[in-house]
Amino acid sequence: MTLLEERPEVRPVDVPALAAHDIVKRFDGVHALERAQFSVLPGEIHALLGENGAGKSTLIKILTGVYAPDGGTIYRNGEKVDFANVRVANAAGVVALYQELSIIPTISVAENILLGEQTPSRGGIVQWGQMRKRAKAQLESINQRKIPLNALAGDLSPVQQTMVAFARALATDAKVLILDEPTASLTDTEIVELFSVLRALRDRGVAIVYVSHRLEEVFQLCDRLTIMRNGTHIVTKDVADSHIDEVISLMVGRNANELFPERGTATDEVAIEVRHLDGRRVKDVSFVARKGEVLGIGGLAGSGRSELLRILSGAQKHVGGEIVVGDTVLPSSPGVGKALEAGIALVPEERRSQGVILAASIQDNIAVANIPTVSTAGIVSGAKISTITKRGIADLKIKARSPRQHVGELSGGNQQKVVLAKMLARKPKVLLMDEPTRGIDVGTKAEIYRLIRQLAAEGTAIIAVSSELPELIGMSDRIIILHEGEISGTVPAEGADDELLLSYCYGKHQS
Amino acid sequence: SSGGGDNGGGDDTTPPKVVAFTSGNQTPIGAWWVKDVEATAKELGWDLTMIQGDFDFQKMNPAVESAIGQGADVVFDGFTDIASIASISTAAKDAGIPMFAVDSGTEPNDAFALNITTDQQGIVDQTMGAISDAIGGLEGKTIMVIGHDPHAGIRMRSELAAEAVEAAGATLAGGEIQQVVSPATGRTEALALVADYLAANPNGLDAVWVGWDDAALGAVQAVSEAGASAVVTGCDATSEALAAIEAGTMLATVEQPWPLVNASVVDAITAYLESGTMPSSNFEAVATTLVTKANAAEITPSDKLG
Amino acid sequence: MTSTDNQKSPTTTSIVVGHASNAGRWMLQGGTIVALIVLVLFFFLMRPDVFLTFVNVKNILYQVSILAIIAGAQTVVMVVGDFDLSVGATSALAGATAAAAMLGGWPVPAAIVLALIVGLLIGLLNGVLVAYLNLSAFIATLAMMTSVVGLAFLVTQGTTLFNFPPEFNELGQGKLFEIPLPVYFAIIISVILWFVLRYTTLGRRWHAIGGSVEVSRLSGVNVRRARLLAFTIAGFVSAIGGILLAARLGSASAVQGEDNMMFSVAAVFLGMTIVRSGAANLVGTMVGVAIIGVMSNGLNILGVNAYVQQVVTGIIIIAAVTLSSLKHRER
Amino acid sequence: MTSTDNQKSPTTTSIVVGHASNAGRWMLQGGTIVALIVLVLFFFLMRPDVFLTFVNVKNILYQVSILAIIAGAQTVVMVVGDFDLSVGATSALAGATAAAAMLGGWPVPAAIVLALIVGLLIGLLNGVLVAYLNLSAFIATLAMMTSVVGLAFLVTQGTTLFNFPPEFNELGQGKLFEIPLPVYFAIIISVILWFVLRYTTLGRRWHAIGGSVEVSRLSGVNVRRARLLAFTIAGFVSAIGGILLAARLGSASAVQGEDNMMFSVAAVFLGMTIVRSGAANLVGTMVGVAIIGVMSNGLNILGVNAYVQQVVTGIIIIAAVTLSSLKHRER
Ligand SMILES: Nc1ncnc2c1ncn2[C@@H]1O[C@H](COP(=O)(O)OP(=O)(O)OP(=O)(O)O)[C@@H](O)[C@H]1O
Ligand SMILES: Nc1ncnc2c1ncn2[C@@H]1O[C@H](COP(=O)(O)OP(=O)(O)OP(=O)(O)O)[C@@H](O)[C@H]1O
Ligand SMILES: [Mg+2]
Ligand SMILES: [Mg+2]
Repeated sequence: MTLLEERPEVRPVDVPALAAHDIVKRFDGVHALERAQFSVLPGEIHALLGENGAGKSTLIKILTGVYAPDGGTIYRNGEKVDFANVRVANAAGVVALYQELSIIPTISVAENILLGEQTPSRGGIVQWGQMRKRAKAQLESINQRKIPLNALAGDLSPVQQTMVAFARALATDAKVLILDEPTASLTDTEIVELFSVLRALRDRGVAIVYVSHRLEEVFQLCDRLTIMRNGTHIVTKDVADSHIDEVISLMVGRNANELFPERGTATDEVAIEVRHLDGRRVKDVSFVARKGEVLGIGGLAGSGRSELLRILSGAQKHVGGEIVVGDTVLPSSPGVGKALEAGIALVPEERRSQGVILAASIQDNIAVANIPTVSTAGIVSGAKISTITKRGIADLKIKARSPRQHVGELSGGNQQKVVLAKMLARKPKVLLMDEPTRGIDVGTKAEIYRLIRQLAAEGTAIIAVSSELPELIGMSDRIIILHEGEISGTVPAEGADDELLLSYCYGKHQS
Repeated sequence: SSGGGDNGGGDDTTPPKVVAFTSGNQTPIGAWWVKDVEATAKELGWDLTMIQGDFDFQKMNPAVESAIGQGADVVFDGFTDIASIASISTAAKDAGIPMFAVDSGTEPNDAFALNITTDQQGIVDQTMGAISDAIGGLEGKTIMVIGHDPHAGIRMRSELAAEAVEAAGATLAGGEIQQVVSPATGRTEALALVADYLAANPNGLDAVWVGWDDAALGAVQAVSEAGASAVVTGCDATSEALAAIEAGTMLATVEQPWPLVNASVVDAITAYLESGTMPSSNFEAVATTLVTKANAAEITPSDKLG
Repeated sequence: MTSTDNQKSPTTTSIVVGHASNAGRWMLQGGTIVALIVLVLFFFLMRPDVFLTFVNVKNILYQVSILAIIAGAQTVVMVVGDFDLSVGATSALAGATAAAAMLGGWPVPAAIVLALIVGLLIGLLNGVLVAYLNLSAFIATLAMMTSVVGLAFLVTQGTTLFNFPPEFNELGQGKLFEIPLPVYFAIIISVILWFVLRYTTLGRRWHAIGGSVEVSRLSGVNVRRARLLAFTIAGFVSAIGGILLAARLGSASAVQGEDNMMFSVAAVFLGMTIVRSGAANLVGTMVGVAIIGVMSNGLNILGVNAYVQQVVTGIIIIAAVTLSSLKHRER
Repeated sequence: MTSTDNQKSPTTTSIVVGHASNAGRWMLQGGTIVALIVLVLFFFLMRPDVFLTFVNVKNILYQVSILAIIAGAQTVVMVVGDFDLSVGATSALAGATAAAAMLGGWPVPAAIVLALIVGLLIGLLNGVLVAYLNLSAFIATLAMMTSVVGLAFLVTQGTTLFNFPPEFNELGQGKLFEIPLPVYFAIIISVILWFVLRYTTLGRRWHAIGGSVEVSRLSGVNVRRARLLAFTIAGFVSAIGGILLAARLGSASAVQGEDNMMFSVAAVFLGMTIVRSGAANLVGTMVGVAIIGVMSNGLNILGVNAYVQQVVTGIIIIAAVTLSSLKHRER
């Protein structure tokens, strides 16, 4: 099965498996949902689309009983329902795989897959044999035979964790399956598996709601799509009748510009030089990045891309080789503070756990990375914090009530902008970005690409990791591919060939 | 007091103001003392301020000092070691108010106009005598002494007991006084101390001298569980100890005559309030009664005073 | 994601789990077990004639049996990721309640049932506060501890209650095959708790919640009810411990067994280091209890001064936990 | 992949301002403050002649001044997201050390400096264990507490030391404008800590770490050093509290001010409820300290039985925290 396989004809019956009418939800004055409408039919894959903050995740949480709506009605098979909590929704066959919440790290894979009501038991006693068997079957059904059932889920790679979470959603025998950005941390291989499973489920009559910012996926996989904007319903239509540009403009409410801006010209001046770097997984990596250059880094999951960035940012120590920025050679474990002083800043991979303090305000988040700049003699200046925060909010168009709003209340895309803002305020010479657009809508993506280009034009060297090949090619000047910690190929991005890059990803070395 | 003349049928002496306090109001004796002093105050017409401190001096001392600061004729201390109330004694001294005390320190101290306590040496003589009688003399025997340093009385008598053991040519088990760290877990601690010692030295103990009954009962239990023959003495005459003595599992305890002591202090206070006479000596240590099987039935338990 | 033929790709890749140095890893993780072995060896070498004799081992077991029960209760709550600082107070109140009831003429079984109900109710109340009213377990059980100790003082009227029917004292002081009954009770309760934690759906839910409350909730686990049950069971089991302590001492006071709270938490922490997930677990807790018991008995046997013992106790706990934490060190 | 002029694009803003129900929200959040006001009103109505008199208010201030200092120390550690269960023990050891040194003939200032150094070192040790050896703060400071109390027993030889030079006692018992000196010390230390927490880079770092260790580390904060400093400062400030307590009472014992640990944690927890982020904060802590002080003084004034007082204390703490937690309730 391929990603671009022909979509089989679908003829959904008329009663929606799940429908939401006039849903209203407010959070402390923010209207997350304003009379939102949505319905999904049995036997279809229905894309739910919208910009960051459009209200998709909130709607999903209401559909599955996580939040109580402030108004509106939910219908299951045409009957009015009121899901008091997740269990009630699950019992009614409505199951979701939530955004950015996947597994329980301290228990085994098998238990993660068969959590809660799913745990096979007799008289309150867990049947471990049965549990392993069923968990194994679930993993096999998504072609993940290599995930060890007894390992702690926390020991798995992020990709494997996502697959475990997916296996759990499938294990519930859902009639309505809702997936909120399931592919955000997956690579092509797993996406293929995922899609084939989803198609099989659809063919068995399951109603599937699919949220993603990767529009190509939507066009490959889905039957119908619903677009939301600012918490309201904009349109629902067949995917076959839609065009990608039209979808984008409906999502952002304006005409979409070209996604990727024009490449700039890199200077000859070296911003950072890496010589024979060895880490836990990274082996003998050498390269230079020049001022004004966008250097993309590709590779499969677990190939060591994140580790490379972590080492460069001082967050992890290296065991061999050296890193030279300008004319300073960084020590083997400089710590992030020293690396920042040397002009290297990292926008990390896991936004919520590494990028932002969810329970702190935007300005406090920005201040954390800028303590040296906003203070004199150990005393912090509120005015200076306010200035850089306002500048960040303005420059990056962060959508927020005020600089004091808690970051946890922002949508994913705006959280990512906060991370960017706090690092850009350091005016880095080298900006490291790990999956800079993960979970971010097209509109915001385009803004971030423009920003990257603008920074490059100002002389910053940018090193960006991405799992999406089109993004890697579109935003970079030059691409390095890592395979099992080693560089397997370096190519100019202009006119780079997908297949060649993929072959490097899978271990073919450049001659 | 400005407009208070209309109901004052001739009684122009204001009642004496007495500030009383105790830190040990959560112990049975402390609780009894509070009641007894309140009853006395009613009877004698004192204007009494009673402050109870549950061993929390951080809370009690300021309250007492503030009461002193508001004017008093006498300060009355029950069962609170002088060491813990240094700031109160300063306040009283500064205000020129005499302080009378029941069992507040084992030695004479100028802070008090009068402090009556029990005779620690007498207690040790009585208990050691009982032990000696029971095991046929102390010489060459091994005796464990269990004390609790933070309590001034127990500390003093356990030191005296240890001296007595050595003076009599007996061996002090473990080479030093064994300490119970927390009064809350006194019984379990003593139980473990004796049980572990007996495990290491089966039949290696002739007697256990314990500074107070609650811990002594732990020692009694350890001895009987190990099937050892050591005798155990305590101090306080709690009802539980009396029962153990009558049952024959514990050798002896000591009754301290608190009602008598308190009455004497009250007498001294009354004398002072009426005529300003100060007691001739500021310290008195009264004699105690040894309690054994012979007289246990006649003794009022210290936790049943009130 | 535009690439065409990735049919052939779904093969290997991504799996990076390395089961390599399991044995070595276990050794480091087993820091606490190593600490226990070192302690036992040390005391054995110091007093080979005494330390491992039947009498002394029995002694140690007897001394830790009630702590083991209360630490079992603490383990349940800590598996769920909470604390219960009121276990010691609850056990004291339960002992005092049973005592007061018996002295008030209740038959022994009725008094015991009453005390168990009291423990259960306190646990339930803790559970309601934490699971349903979302209070932090720390502050809720701390405040509960204060109130419960106050209640225990009211029940005992500040005195030590004693003079229980012999069949009650027998529960704490009786022997079977030379071994005191509380040791059996401790073993039975530990096995039951171990079974519940390991083999029941409730136990597995507790583990899931301890790993992540949010994921558990979103996966359809009834988080509130499970937490409520954990606290309730902890209250109940603590009450058993308190009743046995009263029977063991033949007396009951409001502050009896106060230190069990602190030592139970320490035991669970010591035990958390022996498993890879770092979660509370019953076997580990029992290792922790054993360390505490061996340490106190061994130091007593060596005749170490009580104050020095206290200093040493703290140091040994820190050393044992540090040993196991070394493996986690990263830069 | 085209689109030309992108230089000028990042211009306009998009701040969606909506400061609506701030006041109402504050009311609910202020549950703890409401509780304080209710308590004050209640006691005032019960004893209008006594409760709000100058003498009694002074009394309350005097009684809580040392708790306020120790709770300040606890606040620092809890801002970083940890606990310090050894604050009470550290303060007792510091008091004991100063006492023993003075009785040993040291001049007062030297004795005080020695005691402060002891507190600092204990804090430093806590910091090393937690920040550098990655021990859980709970178990590390619990074990430290045990050892430190043991040391305090050794220093005092189990007794209560007294008979200090008058100039030392003056620190705790002296008055300025009718108000006892410890009240001023408590205010000064609180203001300093408040300033440090709010306006210094170190305070910022502590808050960030309390929010997320990982985010802080990746933002260039030297997490270890900052946590080390938090514990060190807590140890130092606790030592100040302990020295003042010794001066205030004119005596020092190993268990002096034991309950300051528990009450300091309770005060910080009570205070956490008054801010939106739910983080420890100095102003809130002082409200918590006030609640504890008012409660204890008021109940004493009403002549409530000591045991009942204890029960009521627990209930009031639970009630205050519950009140504020209601706002967080979600389904
Ligand atoms: N718990 C919350 N508290 C306050 N505001 C919230 C909360 N959750 C969501 N919001 C707000 O509700 C709006 C909708 O957010 P939601 O997460 O549903 O968007 P989304 O469409 O899923 O975005 P994304 O694509 O970035 O995931 C946003 O403005 C967000 O800031
Ligand atoms: N501390 C660690 N302990 C064990 N495994 C680790 C650790 N850190 C990283 N790994 C594993 O090493 C591999 C390389 O990690 P890294 O995050 O650098 O990969 P990546 O190429 O960025 O892939 P991903 O898309 O998964 O982030 C991953 O599979 C990860 O699970
Ligand atoms: Mg979302
Ligand atoms: Mg990565």
